[in-house]
Amino acid sequence: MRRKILLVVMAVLLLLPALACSSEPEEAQVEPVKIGVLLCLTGDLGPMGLKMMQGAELAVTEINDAGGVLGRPVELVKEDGATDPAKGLDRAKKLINVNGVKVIVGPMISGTALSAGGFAKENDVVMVTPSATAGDISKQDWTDYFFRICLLDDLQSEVLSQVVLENGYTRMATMVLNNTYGVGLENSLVKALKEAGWQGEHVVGVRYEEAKKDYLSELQQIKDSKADVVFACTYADDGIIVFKQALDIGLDDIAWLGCDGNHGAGLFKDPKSAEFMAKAIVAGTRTAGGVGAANDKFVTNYTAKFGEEPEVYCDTVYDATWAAAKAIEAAGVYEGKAIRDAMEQLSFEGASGPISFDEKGDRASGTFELWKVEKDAQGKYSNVRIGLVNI
Amino acid sequence: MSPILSAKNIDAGYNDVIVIRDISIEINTREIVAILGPNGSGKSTLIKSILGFAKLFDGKVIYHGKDITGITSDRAVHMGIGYVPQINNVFSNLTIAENLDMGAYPCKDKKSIKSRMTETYDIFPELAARKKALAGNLSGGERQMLAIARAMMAQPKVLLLDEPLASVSPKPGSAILSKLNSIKDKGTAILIVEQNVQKVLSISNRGYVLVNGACVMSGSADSLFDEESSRQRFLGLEEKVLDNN
Amino acid sequence: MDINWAQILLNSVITGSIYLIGAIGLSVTYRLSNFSNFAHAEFITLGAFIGYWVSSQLGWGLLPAFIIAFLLTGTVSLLCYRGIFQPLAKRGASTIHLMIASIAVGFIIRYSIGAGWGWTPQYFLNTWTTYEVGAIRITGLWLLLILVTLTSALTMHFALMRTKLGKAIRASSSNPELAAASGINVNRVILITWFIGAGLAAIAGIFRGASTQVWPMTGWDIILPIFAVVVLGGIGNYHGAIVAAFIIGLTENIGVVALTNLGLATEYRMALAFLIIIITLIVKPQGLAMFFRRA
Amino acid sequence: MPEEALLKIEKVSKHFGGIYAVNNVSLDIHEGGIWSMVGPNGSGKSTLFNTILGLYKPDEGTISFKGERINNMYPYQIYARGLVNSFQTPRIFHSMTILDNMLVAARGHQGDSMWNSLFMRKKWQKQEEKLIDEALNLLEFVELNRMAFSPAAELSGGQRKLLELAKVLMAKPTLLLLDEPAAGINPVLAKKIFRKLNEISRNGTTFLIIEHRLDLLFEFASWTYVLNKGSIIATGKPKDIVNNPVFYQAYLGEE
Amino acid sequence: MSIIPYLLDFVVFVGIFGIMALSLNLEYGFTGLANFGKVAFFLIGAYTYAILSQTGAPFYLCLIASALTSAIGGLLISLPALRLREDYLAIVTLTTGEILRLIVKSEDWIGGGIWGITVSPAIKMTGASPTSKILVNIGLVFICMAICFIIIQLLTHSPYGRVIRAIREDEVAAEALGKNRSKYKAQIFMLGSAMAGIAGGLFAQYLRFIDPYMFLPIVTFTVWIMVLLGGPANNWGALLGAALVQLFDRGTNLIKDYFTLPIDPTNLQYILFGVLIILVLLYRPQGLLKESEIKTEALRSARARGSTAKNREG
Repeated sequence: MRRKILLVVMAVLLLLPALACSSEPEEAQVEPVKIGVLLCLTGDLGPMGLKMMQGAELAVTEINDAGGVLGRPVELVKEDGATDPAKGLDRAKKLINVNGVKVIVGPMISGTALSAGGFAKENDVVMVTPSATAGDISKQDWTDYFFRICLLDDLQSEVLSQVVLENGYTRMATMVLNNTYGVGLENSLVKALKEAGWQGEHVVGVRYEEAKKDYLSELQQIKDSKADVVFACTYADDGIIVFKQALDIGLDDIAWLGCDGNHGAGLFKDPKSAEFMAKAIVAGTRTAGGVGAANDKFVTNYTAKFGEEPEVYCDTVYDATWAAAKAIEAAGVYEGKAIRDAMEQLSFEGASGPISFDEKGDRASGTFELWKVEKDAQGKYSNVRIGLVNI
Repeated sequence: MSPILSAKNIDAGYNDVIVIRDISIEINTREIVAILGPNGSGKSTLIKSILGFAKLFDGKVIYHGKDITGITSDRAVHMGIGYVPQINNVFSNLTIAENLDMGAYPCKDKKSIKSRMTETYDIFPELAARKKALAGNLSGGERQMLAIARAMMAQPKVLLLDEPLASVSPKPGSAILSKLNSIKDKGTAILIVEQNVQKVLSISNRGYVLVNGACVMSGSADSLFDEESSRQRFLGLEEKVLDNN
Repeated sequence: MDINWAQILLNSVITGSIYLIGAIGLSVTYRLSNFSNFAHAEFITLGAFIGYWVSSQLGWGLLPAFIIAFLLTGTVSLLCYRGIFQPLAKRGASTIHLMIASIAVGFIIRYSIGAGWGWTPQYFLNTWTTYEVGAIRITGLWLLLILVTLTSALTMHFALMRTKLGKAIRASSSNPELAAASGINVNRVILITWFIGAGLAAIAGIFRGASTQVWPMTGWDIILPIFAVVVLGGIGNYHGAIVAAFIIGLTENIGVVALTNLGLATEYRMALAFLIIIITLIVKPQGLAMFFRRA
Repeated sequence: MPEEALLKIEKVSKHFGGIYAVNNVSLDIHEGGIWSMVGPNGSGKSTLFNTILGLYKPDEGTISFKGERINNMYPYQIYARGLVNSFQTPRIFHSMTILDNMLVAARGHQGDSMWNSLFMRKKWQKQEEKLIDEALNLLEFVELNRMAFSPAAELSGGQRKLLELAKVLMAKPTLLLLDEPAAGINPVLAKKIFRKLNEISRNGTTFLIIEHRLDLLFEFASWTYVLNKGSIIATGKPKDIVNNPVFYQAYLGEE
Repeated sequence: MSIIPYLLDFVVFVGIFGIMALSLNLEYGFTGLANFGKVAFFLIGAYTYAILSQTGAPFYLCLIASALTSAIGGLLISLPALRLREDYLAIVTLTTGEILRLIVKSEDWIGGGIWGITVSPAIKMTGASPTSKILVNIGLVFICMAICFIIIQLLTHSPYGRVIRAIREDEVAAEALGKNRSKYKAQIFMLGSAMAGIAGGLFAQYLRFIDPYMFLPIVTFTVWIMVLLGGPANNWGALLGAALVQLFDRGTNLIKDYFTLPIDPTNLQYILFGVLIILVLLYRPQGLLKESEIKTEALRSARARGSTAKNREG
């Protein structure tokens, strides 16, 4: 008897989803315009994706407060790419085939962009990524439906290489995440330095695993290499560990360079990480929002809404969502081709600076901000702008 | 006098296979009882079924007038039934002293454990000499003595032994038997399963003979193998075959 | 390049210490219950979260955090054993089925934590001073870790060697049938080892969490190196595990030096631990147990 | 000209951690008839069997079968040469049917190779039909034919013993080692089994049997080796052995 | 918008994972080999396919190469590992999979490392609709699956299948009956790995992009759950399990669009997944479908004769 009940329970568990599909949702008075959001909410980069999702939510609230698009409210359809390009592709398919979205904010990681980009184009769906920075994407044949809010590695590393050259560092170490983001920036930085005729030496390059989270010996290697500058390409959560262990190991007496991944209040959650950053980081780069009202508004609203300051890529995902809404509005219809055409013509002032796209769908121009970490009188840490660079 | 431990009409075996059928035995205090029989006759199964290591299909086990059928082995030890298995009968990664300590597990009183330990070392001086030695490094005879000593630490009323002489050479074998005799004299009843009939009967009061899962003979140790015919029966020879001789 | 070997050695001790505290429980329960419990990773995670909750969210400090995490995680592991693994074993589940079940239990705990605390990493609020001793730099947390490891290793050693319960644990893992025939309630011994093992895993989780971060994958991140410790030390062998933990710690940290000098990704430091697992199981499945027969 | 022994064991020893289970044993088994081996528990009979079968490697000495050294061969290679054994406690394949249990044991089944199983199905189907007939005949003899298609797990202890015996007969061995075939089954059937073995032995199979039931040995066995403490202490015709005091001593223990 | 491509996509994945489940069923269900490194062979197959397809080789060659390299990988691992206890084998294969993943992740020259590798589709159909492209893929995947299914079905319903089942039940007894267990196990491991390799190749060609993040141990666990749920030693069960797990995976993801769930859907999905596995192990350890009996023509006719004989008697 018990076994039978159990079988029934199992059957229900399995079939529930199927039933759910057949039951149509209640008809809303005005059908909302759906925008898909494909970020990694679980897996190695899940924590970052969760923060970014808030950026998208903020944008949608603002869009709807301003009357929505095409006279209809905007609804986000959120999917979790799970830091796995196969899963990401599956979720993209679900967004496109089941939910019928025509524009997707995302994907978050370059891998998913490469696995899902082609599928999106086949179905006339526009993708606006806030954070997939890999250069390879520009070489694909589906970039006409793929737009990037984030700036490419090459541009950022050019700024970084200028910092290295200006300060006359000669022994550079790198401490980067072993993924497309970290290794991409590392490679292009080394390349940019070489092209600029740098005489120094790349003394040690550490590529670490996100999941390991214990980098004492890696950092010790950097210390023993007698480097005079370390380029750290991290995200927020692994960055905290790198910086706090760097402090533990006594690496705060040499110069460190940061990047957009470790900009933001998230890094100050751990007091030691904050202390280290204030002491050691001579300069970090990020796409410069901050110049103007759009960024101020974004930071204020974000902090008010979620009780914490925005972290890396929260601004780009916010801009991506706005870009999607603006493109739909400009296209006048909720239809992939039209949205793409509108997207190509798009130009507006976003939280991360002026936004427009080149023929590859990459961001046409960028202003980079150079930042530092400072501790104010109350003992509170914050990022401070020390310069702007136009590329 | 009622027996201290008795098994009545036992059917037992493993999984779904019955090995012994309808066997009844009893043991009194100050008595050594031998269970004899050839290989595979079900001797070990009999004592294992009393302790719950083998499956009991039918029958009753009475201890001190109480029905303890289906008891688990750790409970049995607490009640005063000691057991020495045939193989793997010591904790090989524990020292001799620790083995004895484990033997006294049911006892909570430290002082009494100590006094039992001294007592045991008195009976087994060869163990006292090597208290810190790992049991796994002992020879066959020493191991068997340790196994018996360990079981005695719980001060059992009844001691069940499974082939204590099986892997022991003759000399230590005799030593073991004489120790069993002195244990009996101190008031512990002993049930001993053994193939070495002559030796074990020399110290036993009574014996049972099992063949093919059934009890074929029982009686006092002196008379059990008096006749040639019973010797033959023990070996599975039927009379008529002998007649042909 | 001058390599600061003293620091590398210290780092190895730190890495090894966390592995050791995490591995003891896994090793003993593997031997006693006869399957490798993958849900042990989640006991580590759970401990880290409870520790974080007590010390940083409630602000009660570290000592209560250790105690509460130990007790609560131990209780959860008891419930898992009594509610799932023991019934499965009674129904005659194979080792493989038990392993799969432990992975399933791991899913349930991990994602329940994810639902409860969220997937955003959390950080302990405690700060630690750094001391500089010659070429070595050491923080208060590491000192505490080494202290706790030493104390618990010694306590466990004396408990296993001297106390009745400890001897009963060793006796049960070497010969359960004879242990039962000596009056030891083997079942209770197993329950106690599950409790203590998971409690120690919780302590390891707190240290891991305090030195890095706390998130639902905290345990899974280090479970495979911990498996390496268990396997190399010899399953169920306590003294073997101690030596193995530091061998694995050394391998990983010296591995980092070698890998960076060879120009390879330091990701391979994990592969080194995995290689040790494979080689041990293939060449000498009893691991270091052959040198430590008493435990 | 002296006839060469079918199985020749020369000075074989096998010890486990200092204890000699088999100590310097030499014996010859010649073709034909039922040979037997007796001895008390722990006398080394089973160890000797396992050593012959390649499950243990002997520490010293050589074993040859049909003039070929076999003491460094794997069990399956020894089996392929026609030297087959049955286990004392039946090792049957529980979830398979009784008939499948029988067919596994067949020697030289073409379908045992992956290639033939996949692509040469014609080749072995015929053979399998023949084997099934043989198997059913053997099962009929041990009175299990009506259960041929039931899972082996359903058998009782005695029936398992019978299946174990029928299984090894399936291999049509040259020399068959049997470890207590009569233990645990009723005396009438035991006798019947020995009669059948006798019959089979006339068709060219030689048997080496460990057995305690002397009545059966008297009737059927042609030669007996008595083992005690790892060594052979007496040999001879069963009826002569029984009157040897050494034999009683071994069984009933030293005085 | 149309849900049909999504359903067809589901069918493709059932096919790919069906092959994985079939191969694990061959290894674990029939032979008792606890391979916890299925993902390693999936990975080898996928990378072989991807790298070879970049040279412009036709897809069938790539698939055959995937099968071959995986089989060789299987052989290399099986040589030392197959004499291990089943749980040790599980740990060894699990860690092997992780090592392989770390290698393809860290070595750019193998398959692009972290950058992944793009794969051209097997059959170029420029201008065809997405649906028809998926249909072609379904054809391809199901032909492969059918071949694997037939091979395993033939093998397991033959004297060979009898031997491997005997090895699963009691390998010492099987060896005493003249079966070279190492040879049989190695063969099965190679064949199973080859099939996993084919599944990997199909996966790569269907996704058209692979990178190391797709080959985490969770893939292995998923395949195990398919086999345990469907019923070990039953090939239909393996396919049923593959379909049910895929349905569960997508279904729980779809639910959230229609119901407000008390907890986050990904978390809920895994919690339910865990509960489901434990319920299956507790109450239906033999899986949904029972182990299939060996059927050969000779056995069938013997059985028919047997039953007529019985009828005559009765």
